[in-house]
Amino acid sequence: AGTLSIESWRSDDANIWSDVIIPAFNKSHPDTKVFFSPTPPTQYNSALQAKLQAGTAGDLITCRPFDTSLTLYQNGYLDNLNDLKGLSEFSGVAKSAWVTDDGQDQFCLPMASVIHGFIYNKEIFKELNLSAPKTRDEFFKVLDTIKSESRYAPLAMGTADQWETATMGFQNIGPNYWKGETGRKALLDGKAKLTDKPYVDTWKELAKWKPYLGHGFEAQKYSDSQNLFTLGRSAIYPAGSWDIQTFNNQADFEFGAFPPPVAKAGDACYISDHTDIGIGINANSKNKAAARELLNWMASQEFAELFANAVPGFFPLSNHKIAIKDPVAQEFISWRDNCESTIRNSYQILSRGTPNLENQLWNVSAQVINGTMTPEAAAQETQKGLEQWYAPQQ
Amino acid sequence: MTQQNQQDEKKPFPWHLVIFLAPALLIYVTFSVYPLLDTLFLSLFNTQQGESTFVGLQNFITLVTDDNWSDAFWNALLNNFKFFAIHMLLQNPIGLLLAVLLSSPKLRLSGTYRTLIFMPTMLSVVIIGFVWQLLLSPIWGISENFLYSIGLGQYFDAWLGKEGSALITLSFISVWQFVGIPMMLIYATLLNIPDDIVDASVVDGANPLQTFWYIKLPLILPTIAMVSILTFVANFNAFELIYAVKGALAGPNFSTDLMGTFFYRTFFGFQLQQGSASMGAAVATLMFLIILVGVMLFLFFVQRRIQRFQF
Amino acid sequence: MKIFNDLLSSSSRNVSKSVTVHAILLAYTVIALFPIIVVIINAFKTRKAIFKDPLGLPDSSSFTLAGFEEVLLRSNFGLYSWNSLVVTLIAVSLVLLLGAMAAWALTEYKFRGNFIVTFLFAMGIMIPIRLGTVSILSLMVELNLANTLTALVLVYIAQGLPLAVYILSEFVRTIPKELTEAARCDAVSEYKIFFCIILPLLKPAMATVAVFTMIPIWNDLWFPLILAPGEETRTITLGVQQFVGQYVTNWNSVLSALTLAIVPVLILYTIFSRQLIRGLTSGAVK
Amino acid sequence: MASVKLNNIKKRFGDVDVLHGIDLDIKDGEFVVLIGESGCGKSTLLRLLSGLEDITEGDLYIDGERVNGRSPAKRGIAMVFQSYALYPHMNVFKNMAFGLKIAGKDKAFVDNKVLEAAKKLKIDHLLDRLPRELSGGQRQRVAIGRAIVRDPKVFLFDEPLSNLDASLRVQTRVELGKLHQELKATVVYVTHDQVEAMTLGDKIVVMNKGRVEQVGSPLHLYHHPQTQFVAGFIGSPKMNFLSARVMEVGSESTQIMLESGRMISAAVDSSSLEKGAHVQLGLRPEHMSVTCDENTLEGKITLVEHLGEQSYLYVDIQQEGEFVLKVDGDNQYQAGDNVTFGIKPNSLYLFNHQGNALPRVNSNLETKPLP
Amino acid sequence: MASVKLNNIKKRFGDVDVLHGIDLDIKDGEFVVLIGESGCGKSTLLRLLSGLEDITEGDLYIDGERVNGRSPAKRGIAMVFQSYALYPHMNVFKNMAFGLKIAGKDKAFVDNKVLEAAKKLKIDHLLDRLPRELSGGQRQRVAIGRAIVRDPKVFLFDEPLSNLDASLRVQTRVELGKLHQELKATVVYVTHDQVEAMTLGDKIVVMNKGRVEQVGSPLHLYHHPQTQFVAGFIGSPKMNFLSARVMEVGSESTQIMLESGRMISAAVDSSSLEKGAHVQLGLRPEHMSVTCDENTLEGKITLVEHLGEQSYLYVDIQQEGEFVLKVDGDNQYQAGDNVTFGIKPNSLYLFNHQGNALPRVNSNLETKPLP
Ligand SMILES: Nc1ncnc2c1ncn2[C@@H]1O[C@H](COP(=O)(O)OP(=O)(O)OP(=O)(O)O)[C@@H](O)[C@H]1O
Ligand SMILES: Nc1ncnc2c1ncn2[C@@H]1O[C@H](COP(=O)(O)OP(=O)(O)OP(=O)(O)O)[C@@H](O)[C@H]1O
Ligand SMILES: [Mg+2]
Ligand SMILES: [Mg+2]
Repeated sequence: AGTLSIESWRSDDANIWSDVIIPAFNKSHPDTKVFFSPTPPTQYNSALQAKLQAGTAGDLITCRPFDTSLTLYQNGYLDNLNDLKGLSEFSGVAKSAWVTDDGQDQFCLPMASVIHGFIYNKEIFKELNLSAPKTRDEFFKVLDTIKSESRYAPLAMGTADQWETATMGFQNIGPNYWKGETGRKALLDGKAKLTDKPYVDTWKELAKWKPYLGHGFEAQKYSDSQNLFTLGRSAIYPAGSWDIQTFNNQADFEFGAFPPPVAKAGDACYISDHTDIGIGINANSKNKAAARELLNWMASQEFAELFANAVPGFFPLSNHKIAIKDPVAQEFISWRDNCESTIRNSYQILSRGTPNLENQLWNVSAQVINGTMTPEAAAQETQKGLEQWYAPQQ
Repeated sequence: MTQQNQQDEKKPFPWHLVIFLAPALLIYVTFSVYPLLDTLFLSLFNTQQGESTFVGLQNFITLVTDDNWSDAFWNALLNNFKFFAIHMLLQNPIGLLLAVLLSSPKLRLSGTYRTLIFMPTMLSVVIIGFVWQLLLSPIWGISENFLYSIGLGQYFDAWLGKEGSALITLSFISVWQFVGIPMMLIYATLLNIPDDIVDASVVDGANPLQTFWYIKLPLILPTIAMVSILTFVANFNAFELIYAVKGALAGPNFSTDLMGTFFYRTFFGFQLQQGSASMGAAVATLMFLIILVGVMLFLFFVQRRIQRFQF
Repeated sequence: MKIFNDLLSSSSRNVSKSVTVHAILLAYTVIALFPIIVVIINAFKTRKAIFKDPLGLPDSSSFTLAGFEEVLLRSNFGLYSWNSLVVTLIAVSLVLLLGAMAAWALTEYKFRGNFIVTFLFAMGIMIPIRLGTVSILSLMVELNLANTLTALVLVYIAQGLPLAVYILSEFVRTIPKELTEAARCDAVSEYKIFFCIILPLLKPAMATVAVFTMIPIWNDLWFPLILAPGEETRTITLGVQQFVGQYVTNWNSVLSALTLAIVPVLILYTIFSRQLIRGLTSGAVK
Repeated sequence: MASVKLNNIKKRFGDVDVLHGIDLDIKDGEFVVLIGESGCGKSTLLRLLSGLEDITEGDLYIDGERVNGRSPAKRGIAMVFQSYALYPHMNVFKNMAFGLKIAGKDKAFVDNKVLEAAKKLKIDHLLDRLPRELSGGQRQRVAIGRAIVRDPKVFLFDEPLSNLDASLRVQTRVELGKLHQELKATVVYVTHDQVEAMTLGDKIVVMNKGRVEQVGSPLHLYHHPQTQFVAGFIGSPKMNFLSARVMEVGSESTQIMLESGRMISAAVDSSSLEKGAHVQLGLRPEHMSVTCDENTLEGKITLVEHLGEQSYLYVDIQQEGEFVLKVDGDNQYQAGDNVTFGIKPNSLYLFNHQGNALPRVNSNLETKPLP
Repeated sequence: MASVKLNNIKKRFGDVDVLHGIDLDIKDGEFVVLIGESGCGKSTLLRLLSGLEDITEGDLYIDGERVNGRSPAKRGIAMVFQSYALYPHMNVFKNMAFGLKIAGKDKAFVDNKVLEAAKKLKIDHLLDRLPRELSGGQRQRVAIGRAIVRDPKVFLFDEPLSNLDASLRVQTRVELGKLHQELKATVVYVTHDQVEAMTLGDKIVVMNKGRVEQVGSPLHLYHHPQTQFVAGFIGSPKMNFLSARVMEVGSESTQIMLESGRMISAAVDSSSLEKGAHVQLGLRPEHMSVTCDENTLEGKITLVEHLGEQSYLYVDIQQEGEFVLKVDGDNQYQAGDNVTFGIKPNSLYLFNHQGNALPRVNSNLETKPLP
């Protein structure tokens, strides 16, 4: 009973919530009114922070993974969810993004993950007689072909927004270099350094992308990249699975996806399957009972299926078996079967101090692609930053 | 007090003063002065996990000495000075030129020009930022094609994306947007110069250029000074345009970071970086001090020497 | 022949001079308007056409109102505009009224604390109120005003007052003292002096203040986001920003939204613009 | 209408004494003109009367009541300002009606009052105009009208004509004079134009540096100035002054020697002086004549101003300085001519070195000091 | 110094004809005063002379050279503005030196020139002051100084004294007159104050609605106004006008009948009129006398203005209207008294219904029409 409002950065999903998800919830819980009130992603953190401090935030808080939400929990803005029934539907890995460092307290319910890879324009590939590359060599050969034999920009990515280079570049192809979770854990434990070969190599590959990017990529923003691709002017798009939805709406050609290429055919592959969205309860909510009911429902099979199909590209984290209808989304999720999943290596713990590793990664990755910084320098700078405050690395 | 004065009728308490002043003062103090003081006060504390401890000037020391902070701080400050310098060199002279042209006697359509040129000033940065990104976008190619059409195509570049040119380009955009303000203010002053004085200089044999240089310019100097100080304050508070175009990280490689964006990142955090109210407050306090010192220096060294003229 | 010479010498000089003046002004006007025009013409074109020929006018094949439909359908543009209008108009009116009252009190009456209050307002011109956001927000929550337009109005009044008081004070000084003295001799109360005599005379000054106050309020993104982000209280700038964020790849919708957002400002501006120059030329902001 | 009494009124602005103790009696219905140089405190005194400025010391009575601390509104005065101070956003009618409306009078009464005053001032056809649509003279009349409608006890005028051009000033001055006769109002009128003072005032108060120099009827001041200051102030063109020494003291006649050594006899009682005392000789331009052969002076004409019916001769007298002479308009003088003129002994004034006038003997005009 | 010749000069602003063809000859060194009502085109004519405004039609010659299209700087003129138009940011020295500096004169020359002019105008102690630190009269002199230093061929003055107060105006007027005698400059001087015009001008040009009404020496205009407009304009107080009809036409004497039926005889040649024609009778206040018993009129005094040595009587004459009379200062008239006064036939003016003056017979004054 009562009303609930949900804070979220997913403004794109507003229609889906109001048209699909909330009506479905209301079928079983007719007297709870739910409002989905999103804030644009870039302003979400600061606006939420301010609203929590002032006590005006909604009852349910969409959780960014790891430290952002952990701080909220530590500052007492989020409720402890340890006794929430629905949590049992999720694996430890899925929950790991929203527990305290000691693993004791859970403060958000996992909602969805996103997977990185490459989306390509099937028509262009057909026109140039290309097929999806499996190895890095093939990948660059494909890029070369496109560059030399057509007017299309081989890769649709820009460095203006910076985060694309870190997220769709570094975190996309990196796991194949640092062997997914193994490398990520080693970094956390202080056993590996960012100046180690896998990381430098990742940046080296990024540096090689430069010639294949579109004209003036330095000023190209995320939306420009999307437009370049959907307007058919670019062949390959380093993607996050969430882009599928946009492309479905806007591209009038068929597109497919391939995972980050490996060094040699047959090598073990790793994908970034990042726990991206969780949802928690505002500690100051006046309607916690209803909020918990909603969370429990969000742990259900029904929700998982609704969500996964309404928002293709966001993959449910619960243990339910669900069928995904969108072919490209299906392609993405199918990689989970062959490759090892990992999450972005800067998200857990490592972006807790000053300087902030994630911000640094954005900055240096963009610079590496721009050619204003060497891969080695990028490695050194980030490693130095980490060493300043992170004890295991000192 | 003489005896006579005691017989005087008592002056009633000036209630009207209270009624005139109180509403404005109440709202202003409550919603501006108090929050600002509250925030500046925060800069003397260290807030961690909801608990704050008094640390004196430690935050400021960190800000200007600790490499992690000071690099960003000095970078932002330096950028801000560049930003300001470009405005002074471009916005105000262009404003001056336009104002002078607009005020030429018997100019037809001057009202129309004035209104149209002031238009960009009215628009929000959401619009401005978006439009200019489109125009300068290499993908859309408007600027590029334009440059090619006048034979300068080879000079085109992704200006907004290059470390060397991003700040300058943003400054230009800002100049484009705000040139209307100095133009209007100077124009108004020019209109206030009596025709007689200009006529007198014509009779004295001055040509239009000399009339401008010897007569009009000295007379609008106070306005130019005021415009400069407004520019200074506005530039050191600037935030929105950078934020709208380049985001809070003010890329590439912080080349467009200004005090405003630096404050924003520090105070509210960004992406995975946690906001720090106390460090943010320290940045805010420094911004305030810089502006204050700037204004004081200006008042002391410049304003004192410039006289306003009554006509 | 002589007359002809005279005509040439004086008039042709004037003509060539005025041609130059017009040429420069026209050129700058084009620079000022070009981006806006690009937005507007492309708002009426299909997404493909926008890319193919960004500077072309919409023709029968490329003309579309889809963008506008999308905007009006997918977002509550009417409501947003209404909210913006309400907030801006109320805030600006109150800034004008309260600012004029304060300016009048500060310039007309001698009293202890006059300097301090004047100084306090002057400081407000230099410090962006945004630095105090968090305190403002908690204050609004305590007053139960969070997510209301009232909160915005209050903050905007606080934000606009310093400049208004400054400009209006300068104007009040230009009003001849005799006017108020004549009224005092006429047994007019201080309130009536202000409302019946001073306020009407401040009109041109108010137009100036109105424009300078209105621009930042109408265009503000920040406080709507923090203080009143709810759907019901969303302002048009925030609405457009979110719309742009959400439909960032759908350029003709975005451009339509931008176009729609430009219109109200222009209307407001034209209302004040005639008074603006009168205001500027008759007082303070010189 | 009312009488006004000032009792040792002083005014200090901060550290500056502006008025040093003014005593003045103004009778009911009297037209009193305050005259004096710029900055002598005329306006300040008027503002003290009106209550716009606080009295530092002394007592002010209007109609016998002490009004020192009273607000302007309650003193029953009306003031007309030099700049007219018309409310620029109100039309003539509203300007005139404003005070009455504020006082809560009913509409019929207000309309009636305003119309009556407007008719009296011949501005009833202008009632709909805004002040900026009026000429200077019309504005002036509106300002007076605004004062009249309130039936004040005392009218205060601060240089009401000084913003008008020459011919309008003359015309309005005449109208003001008639209006006063009609209204029989008590008026205090500030000006620094001596013609206005002479023509309008029942009584003229000559002020000098915050003090009253002399009070009297216009003609009395003209004929019997008590000080050199007053003598120089009243009369146009200005009285000529020459330095001289007393050669022969007498109570009926005095012999004086000018700087050039010329001897002049004056019908002045110099018994208070000693022989050899320095004095100033005062000579009005209109009291010298080129046909008179007593007390002659001669000099060279530097400039002739023809005003039609009369002319002014500016004469340079060797060793004495410049002299102005009023002569008939039908003269044939030209600049450069030499001229000799005589002075009648009984049209001479003498001032001692403190600037006080010596008593004139047998002055051909006896005027009442006060009306 | 130079002569100036205006040949059928016309000026049109847009659709509005402001000057309808002005012909004027100004001799070298002459002081010409333009006088006329507000808006009659005086300033416009001056601005045409200066070159600040383009001439629509006609020819302007300075020193025999046609200068129509020439810029102000090249005409060799200097102009003094009503508002003085001093450069507010320059001190007195710089104000005066500006024109010379612009002309590229060397420093010693400039210093010399400025100092010389400043001494002449007695402002050499003010050279460091800014205009706002000067009194009105001092500003006025600086403005003149600025004109002098440039040794212009022609000085143009546009109401240079109208911003000064009464006594300063008289004083400055005298100084200006002397300055002209000293410089022997050609001067064109605009004013609407007839006293200034009379006292300063060698030649007065009376303008009316964009046309020249009459040109002549001051006394000639005073005694022989060609039109009623000029007659009313020259002389102070203004000439009195009465409506009348011609009863007896004559070339030596004319009998007219006033509205009240009184008969008056005038020494005017009315042979151009017919019996019964409507005329206006003009009478100067100073030409009537209470002792004369010819042509008497009588009325009731409404106001007496005492100016000291003379007084004005404002007399209401039944059926004729108001009349002003100038009498000696030692009169005893009071408002309310009845007065009878007579008019000498040869001090009368008659104007026909077009406002043109009829020739006066035996006028007791012969003046040269032009100096
Ligand atoms: N508010 C004030 N504060 C300080 N001094 C003042 C003030 N008002 C007037 N004074 C001074 O008092 C003196 C008298 O001024 P007041 O205005 O009465 O002169 P005034 O006789 O009216 O002169 P004017 O003929 O120029 O109007 C002047 O010296 C003036 O500077
Ligand atoms: N620039 C102009 N445009 C249009 N009309 C003008 C202009 N300048 C003057 N006039 C008109 O020309 C006429 C004469 O103006 P001018 O200034 O010469 O009068 P004036 O005799 O100098 O009057 P005043 O005594 O008031 O100074 C007026 O009717 C005026 O309105
Ligand atoms: Mg005064
Ligand atoms: Mg004029």
